[in-house]
Amino acid sequence: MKTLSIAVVGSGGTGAMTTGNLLLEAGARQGCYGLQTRSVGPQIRGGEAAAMVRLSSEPINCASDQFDILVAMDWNNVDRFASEIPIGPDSLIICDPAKGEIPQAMAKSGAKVQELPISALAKQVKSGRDNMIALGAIAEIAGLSRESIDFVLAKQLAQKGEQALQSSLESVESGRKAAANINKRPLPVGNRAGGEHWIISGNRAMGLGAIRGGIRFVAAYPITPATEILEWMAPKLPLVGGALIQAEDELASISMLLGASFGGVPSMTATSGPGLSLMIEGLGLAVCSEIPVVVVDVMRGGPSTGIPTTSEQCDLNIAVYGLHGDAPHLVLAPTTVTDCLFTAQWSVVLAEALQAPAIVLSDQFLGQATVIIDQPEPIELQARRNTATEPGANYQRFALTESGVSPMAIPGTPGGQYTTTGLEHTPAGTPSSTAQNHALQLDKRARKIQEFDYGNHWADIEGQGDQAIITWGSTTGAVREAMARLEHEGINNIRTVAIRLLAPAQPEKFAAALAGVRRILVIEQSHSAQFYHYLSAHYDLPHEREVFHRAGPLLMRAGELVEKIRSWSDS
Amino acid sequence: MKTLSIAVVGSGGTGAMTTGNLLLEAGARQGCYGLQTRSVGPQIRGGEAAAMVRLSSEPINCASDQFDILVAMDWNNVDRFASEIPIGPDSLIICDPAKGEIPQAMAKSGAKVQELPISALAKQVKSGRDNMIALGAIAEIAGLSRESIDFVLAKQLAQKGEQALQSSLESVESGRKAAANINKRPLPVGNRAGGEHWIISGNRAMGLGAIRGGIRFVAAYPITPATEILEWMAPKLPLVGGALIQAEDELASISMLLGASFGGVPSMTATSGPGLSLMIEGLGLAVCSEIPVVVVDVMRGGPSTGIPTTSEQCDLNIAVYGLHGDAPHLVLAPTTVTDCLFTAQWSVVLAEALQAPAIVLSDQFLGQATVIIDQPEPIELQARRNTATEPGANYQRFALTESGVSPMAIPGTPGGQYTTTGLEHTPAGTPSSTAQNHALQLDKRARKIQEFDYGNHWADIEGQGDQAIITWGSTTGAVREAMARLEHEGINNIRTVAIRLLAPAQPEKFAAALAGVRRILVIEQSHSAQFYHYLSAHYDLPHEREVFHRAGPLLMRAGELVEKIRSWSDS
Amino acid sequence: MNDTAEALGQPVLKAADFKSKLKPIWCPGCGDYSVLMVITKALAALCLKPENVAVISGIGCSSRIPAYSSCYGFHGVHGRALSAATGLKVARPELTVLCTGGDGDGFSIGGNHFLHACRRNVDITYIVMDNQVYGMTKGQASPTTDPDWDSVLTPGGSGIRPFQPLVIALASGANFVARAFSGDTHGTMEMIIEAIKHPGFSFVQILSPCVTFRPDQREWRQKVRPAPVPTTDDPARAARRIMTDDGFNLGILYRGDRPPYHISYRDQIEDAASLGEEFRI
Amino acid sequence: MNDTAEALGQPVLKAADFKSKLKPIWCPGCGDYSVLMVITKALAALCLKPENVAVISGIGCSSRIPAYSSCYGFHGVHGRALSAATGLKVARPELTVLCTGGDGDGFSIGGNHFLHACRRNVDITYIVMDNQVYGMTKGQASPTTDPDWDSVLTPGGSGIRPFQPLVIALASGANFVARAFSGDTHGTMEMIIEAIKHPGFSFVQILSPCVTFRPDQREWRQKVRPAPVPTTDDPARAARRIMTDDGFNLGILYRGDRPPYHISYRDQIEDAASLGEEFRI
Ligand SMILES: Cc1ncc(C[n+]2csc(CCOP(=O)(O)OP(=O)(O)O)c2C)c(N)n1
Ligand SMILES: Cc1ncc(C[n+]2csc(CCOP(=O)(O)OP(=O)(O)O)c2C)c(N)n1
Ligand code: SF4
Ligand code: SF4
Ligand SMILES: [Mg+2]
Ligand SMILES: [Mg+2]
Repeated sequence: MKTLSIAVVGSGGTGAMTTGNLLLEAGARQGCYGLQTRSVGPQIRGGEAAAMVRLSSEPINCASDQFDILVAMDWNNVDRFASEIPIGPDSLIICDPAKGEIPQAMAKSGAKVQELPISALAKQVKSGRDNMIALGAIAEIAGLSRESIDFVLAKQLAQKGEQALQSSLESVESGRKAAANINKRPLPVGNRAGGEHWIISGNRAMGLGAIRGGIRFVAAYPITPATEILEWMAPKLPLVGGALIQAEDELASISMLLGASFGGVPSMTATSGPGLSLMIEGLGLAVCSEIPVVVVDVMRGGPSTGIPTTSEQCDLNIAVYGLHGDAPHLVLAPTTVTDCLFTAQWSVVLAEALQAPAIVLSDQFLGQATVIIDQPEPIELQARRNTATEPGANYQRFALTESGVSPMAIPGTPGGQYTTTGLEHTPAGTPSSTAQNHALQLDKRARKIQEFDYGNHWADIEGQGDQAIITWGSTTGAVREAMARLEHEGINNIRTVAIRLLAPAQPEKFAAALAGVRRILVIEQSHSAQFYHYLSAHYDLPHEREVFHRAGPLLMRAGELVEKIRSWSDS
Repeated sequence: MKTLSIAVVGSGGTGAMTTGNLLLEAGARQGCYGLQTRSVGPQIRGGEAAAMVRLSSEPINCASDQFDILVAMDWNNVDRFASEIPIGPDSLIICDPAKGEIPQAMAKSGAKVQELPISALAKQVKSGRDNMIALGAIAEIAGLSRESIDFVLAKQLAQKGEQALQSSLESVESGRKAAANINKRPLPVGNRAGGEHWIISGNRAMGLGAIRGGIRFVAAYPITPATEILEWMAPKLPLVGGALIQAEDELASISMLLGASFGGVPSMTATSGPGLSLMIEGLGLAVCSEIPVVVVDVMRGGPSTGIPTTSEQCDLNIAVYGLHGDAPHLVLAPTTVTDCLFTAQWSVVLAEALQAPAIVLSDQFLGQATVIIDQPEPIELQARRNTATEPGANYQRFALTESGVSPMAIPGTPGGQYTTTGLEHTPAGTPSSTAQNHALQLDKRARKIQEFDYGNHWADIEGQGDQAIITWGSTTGAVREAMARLEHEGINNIRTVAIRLLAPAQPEKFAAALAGVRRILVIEQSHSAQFYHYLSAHYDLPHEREVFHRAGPLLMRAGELVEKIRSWSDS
Repeated sequence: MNDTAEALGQPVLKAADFKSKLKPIWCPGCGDYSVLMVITKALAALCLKPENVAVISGIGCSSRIPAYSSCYGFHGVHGRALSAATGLKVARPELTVLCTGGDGDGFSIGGNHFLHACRRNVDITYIVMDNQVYGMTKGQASPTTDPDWDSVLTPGGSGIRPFQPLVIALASGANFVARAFSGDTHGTMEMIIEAIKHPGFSFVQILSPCVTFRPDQREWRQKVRPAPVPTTDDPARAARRIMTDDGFNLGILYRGDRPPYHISYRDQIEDAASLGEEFRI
Repeated sequence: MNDTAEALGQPVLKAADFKSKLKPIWCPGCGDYSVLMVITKALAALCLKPENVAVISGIGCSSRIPAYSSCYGFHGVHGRALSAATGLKVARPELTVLCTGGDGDGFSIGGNHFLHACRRNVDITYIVMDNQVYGMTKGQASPTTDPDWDSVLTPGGSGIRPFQPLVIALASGANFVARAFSGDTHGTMEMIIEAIKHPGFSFVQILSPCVTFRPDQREWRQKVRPAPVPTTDDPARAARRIMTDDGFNLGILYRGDRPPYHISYRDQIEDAASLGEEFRI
């Protein structure tokens, strides 16, 4: 796999993000796959910002170990990005000499430095902008064609009028010219097979998957980094006969979902850790009253308010164990940005089929990264709730069925009236405090979750060998890339298991997936190794086991995992 | 150990509870130890009620396997208590023939039945009451002296006037006379050594321990079965310079605690599962901002609203894992009613010492049972927070100390001003999103909890042998009684470990406690075996292990554990 | 509301048809018995069918009402009834949605949802059985309790000014505001009928005595009276009146005509699969 | 409040002494800069010492204020600032406790605590920077936003009647109610000084423009005016006035004299150890 990684930084609204977006789209037009992430300082607006674009010949799912090109329009507070934008002697720094010294954190990398009078050049163009000069320079160095840049600029500036487009095009040209003598760092030649391609963020993929799965009601309260899911869905839901309510808080949003889903309408919300904390009581009610709901948690650095704009796999505990009482439910996690689409859709289907809450653990990286991918195949999964369409005289809402799932009468259905409740109850739903009814209903609720056949989607299993890496969520991308590199090195006796269905545990399938495996390495991005402990509690792990874990906000990189796995593996 | 177990049942305000209270106190006067629990039907007032009193020659901590005497003033809905009041052929049922047939659930026990015209007798006494007739009959059969009954009645009816006392005494006499010919079931001879004795419930012991530990601020919202903790503390706190606020909800109560404790005042609340669910976000803030608070969760049947008036060990998961992000904190649990006093006091001390939230897991049984015990020794544990009394110019609230605990400046202290925050931060408390500060503060918060020396209180370890029972909380009482019986049978190769400090895990101490142990049996009252899974996640358990677990609301009984342990043990 | 039995020419149901077979757990003499009866009468009088009505509640003695009706019921967690009712009504606008509960459920833990339900004006009828106490948890002060009412948890009284539900409802934009007394069954029934018929959020406070923990409330029967002035549609005037009355004036005290929360369901529904088109490069 | 520097004869502090060294994260031109300045001026004018003042907030742009002051600060979670402030003030009555935040923090997620803080009347000063938007999360409608304000999350507007903070405060029993404009620094400072001095719960709504997500609010400067009538002590009159004004009358609009929340600390303090005596048989 060939890749080219470019970071564009600048402060005070210089438009680094725009440059990043345009680069990604232009790369896409030239047949590249790609991934873009962003990072910003604490200022609400106009602070330092970094757009990090990685273009590649094959689909990619993690950030690069090292950047090929770093373009700095200025250096204000840019040292804060030093750890997020690793550079080395092979890297190229392009910067404006008028903007001062290269910060020590960057300079010490030994990267080749190429000065470019970015803002002076911009001033020469009417309404010229630094970030367009930068775009031109990068286009020149990376070999992005005039055709693609023109196209993406025209699209981007469609609303802004001919004048804006003109000055951008001129700036780009000026940037190109200024960079003409810099050594080229050519774009990887895209391997994309024919067919259509998409450019999409994980948060949008999540919204799309949810609607495709059947979600027609959303109630939510804005929170970083989940808001884009909601903002994408808001105008879409009415188009498919659904609705979105902005609730007064998360206590209200989860309760609104319960009301709507009690009414038969598949319902969802999206939030992050602090919001999930406030939904815990409502989720317990969903378990007891067997009302399906989907809650997407786009994880960010924790605990508490934590680091809202960054990524961490730190809400596994609360998602799996956070409810009071014995409260079986579903927890799922997409493994890649693209997989947000599938996992969202599958989660809706499972929640509806099992009449239980499903928590979907995305994270800030998966949610806010934008990728170029092959257009996903349509997924044939549709929510189908077991409803009592003609409830008889002896209808019992919580009847003790073999599967544990009982037909649910939907308001409006004559003869199906019952009262749902968070109190323990008889099969008919009458509150009951006897040990017998408690045991029967606890058994039923556990049974339906535990004995359902989740098929092959519970995990993605790759490779062969008597050693295995176990991982989940956004770390999967880095693990996969590391494994590909190791295979290149000749290490090919390691399996990878990326678990998508976190709860309920699937001990039998896991045992089958690990048949013949002697030792495992668990990889996750959590300070206290939540995933490792969860696995230890619910799976029969080989005695020889190890965990490689650390906190966010730095993303897991394939490079660090290659090191780790190489030294761990005994091949 | 000799015991006598008596259940008194009746409906419509017949006063079964009063009879139970009086029996317990009268037994206490005659040198018995004892334990009383109660059970009620769903009616808010005037429904069926059962008082269950167990008197014994030695301290006891669990309900009896079988009742010796069941006195039924009537049989309305009393079958609901059948499983809570196990009786057998050796038991004696005393009932009023005017109140109809003995329900099948009771009759099939084969218990001896003795009819007594309870309400007819009561009518013969001016303002006579059924429950006093019942008291007299039981007193006669159990050999409770006139002196003790007179004493407890006089105390009980002090407010109600001479007339009420007179008619009660007459009723008791009439009950005695009517029961004169019934075979005696004598009171166990009390083994109480000299010294003072107490009669106390777990909820009150919890309140007392908390105040003794140093709590001076309480904010809370009423909830069954925790309210009595608060109701006991409300008038006491002002006496020691403290205050209690009834908050508008649990979100407010936890936040009020944080404010008060930020102000330097040790603070606590008490709640049950649903309330704890609502405190999760606040607890996360306590972790991140390092503000000590104590939250007592008196567990009840779950999930959701569940079965509010019953007991279950089902909130271990939420207590240990419920917070989002990596959020190290303390979780403790008293093992007996008496131990509520110690564990509350210790929890306050630990929370204050570690500047972290402590969740204390009591349950409905521990909280609402009333016991007769030896007067507890005063406990020499006082809250001592590490405060910055003379913060220098470079004062840093979250300084990276070796222990992980940093001196806390209390508002009012000149020069100590800082802003506490739920955002990740630098040692000074300035919000920071860097990986470095995040790692440093995560390490610090984990370190202070993990590396503190908790001494011997982390668990109660009893017995010898190469097998071990591991348990926690209210199940401990039944385990201990079962072990005592098994020892009597000659089984003496089993250790018991009752864990008081649930989080952080103490793997080294645990390993030492289990040195030489080949196999373990975990015992708990949870449908999904939460404790067993928690142990599996955080301890190195012997490969040969088993869990005996079931849901509430039926209390664990020594008898069922004797069976289980006998068959499990290979001695 | 249009799909009534009468409109469809079906046999009209009686109040008893709106009651379930469950025996209430309430204390003998509790005001909530009358409220239950009145609700069933109102539903019968409106010619509704139980399957088209949903009764949503939280936790408390009063919150037990749903299961005692023969309608669809939702007995949720403490304080969140209005949110669940909102979700249900927005998702299923053709249902008649009643929300019921107590003063603790609605104004203490649930206060925020009350504010926002009034503003949002979704077409729900909210019936609060106000007994100025937490009955279910055995007698603590609620937001509407007088400051000097002694309780075990707040010895000598809470010392806090009572919450004025009707004033808050008005200040938050409720569209229909009434005060009833559970002992006045006929008047209460009429108010509930009007409340259900009124578009948007309607709020009915029913003084409903707790005979067990507030035996003093037996006096309410003597204190209540019909409001001496007719219903107004001026919120400021209504607020002034309620802020200065003694809490015992019964009747519909305000009726406005703010349009209810708009739910924008498109008639032309797109194929969900096609929503992905925008991501194509 | 008695332990002021002046009373102790110590050098009086300047406004700048109440500012920390942190650079605010706010956008250039944000109204909150003025509010920060005004608060520091008010504290200096009151001759308070930073160590005796605590500033409590939740989450939002406006909620960042505590760390920009040199007082003790508490930057808690979203919506719970008033509860934390209540706990602190009741536990430590000798401190001066300010609570600061935004319209989302205070009236959306925090609405319930607002109601109950007004009722409870603990001696706190609550300052809300109302910009009718969620700034921190990049521009969603808040409770005070006009119903037709278009946003990405609520396309075409929320359609919901705005929350009227001052009316709700009055209806809930707030003791001191004022409206200020961040651009009017002198007037705002005087209101804050009065609010801090007033015993019990004082509420100051400051119209504080969000230049980034509500550029239209630059017009506020032209719209605001001093309230044409003097402060009243009649809550019903105040409510009527505020319910009918256009939201741009500035000033102390109500000042009552309800006694603040009583905190009963006994002077004679018992030995905690002796509390067990009652359990002796
Ligand atoms: C989260 C939570 N906190 C507390 C409780 C305990 N609780 C149950 S009902 C209730 C108050 C009920 O008062 P009200 O709503 O006035 O109803 P009433 O019983 O008086 O009719 C409380 C505090 C609970 N169930 N859930
Ligand atoms: C529980 C929770 N939900 C949501 C958020 C996200 N959030 C942060 S600030 C904010 C709104 C802030 O609006 P406002 O209080 O008006 O402050 P402003 O930024 O406008 O000053 C939201 C929704 C959060 N931090 N916590
Ligand atoms: S406690 Fe009060 S409110 Fe509850 S059922 Fe009894 S009388 Fe009614
Ligand atoms: S987003 Fe608005 S409120 Fe936030 S700092 Fe910028 S201008 Fe101020
Ligand atoms: Mg009530
Ligand atoms: Mg705002």
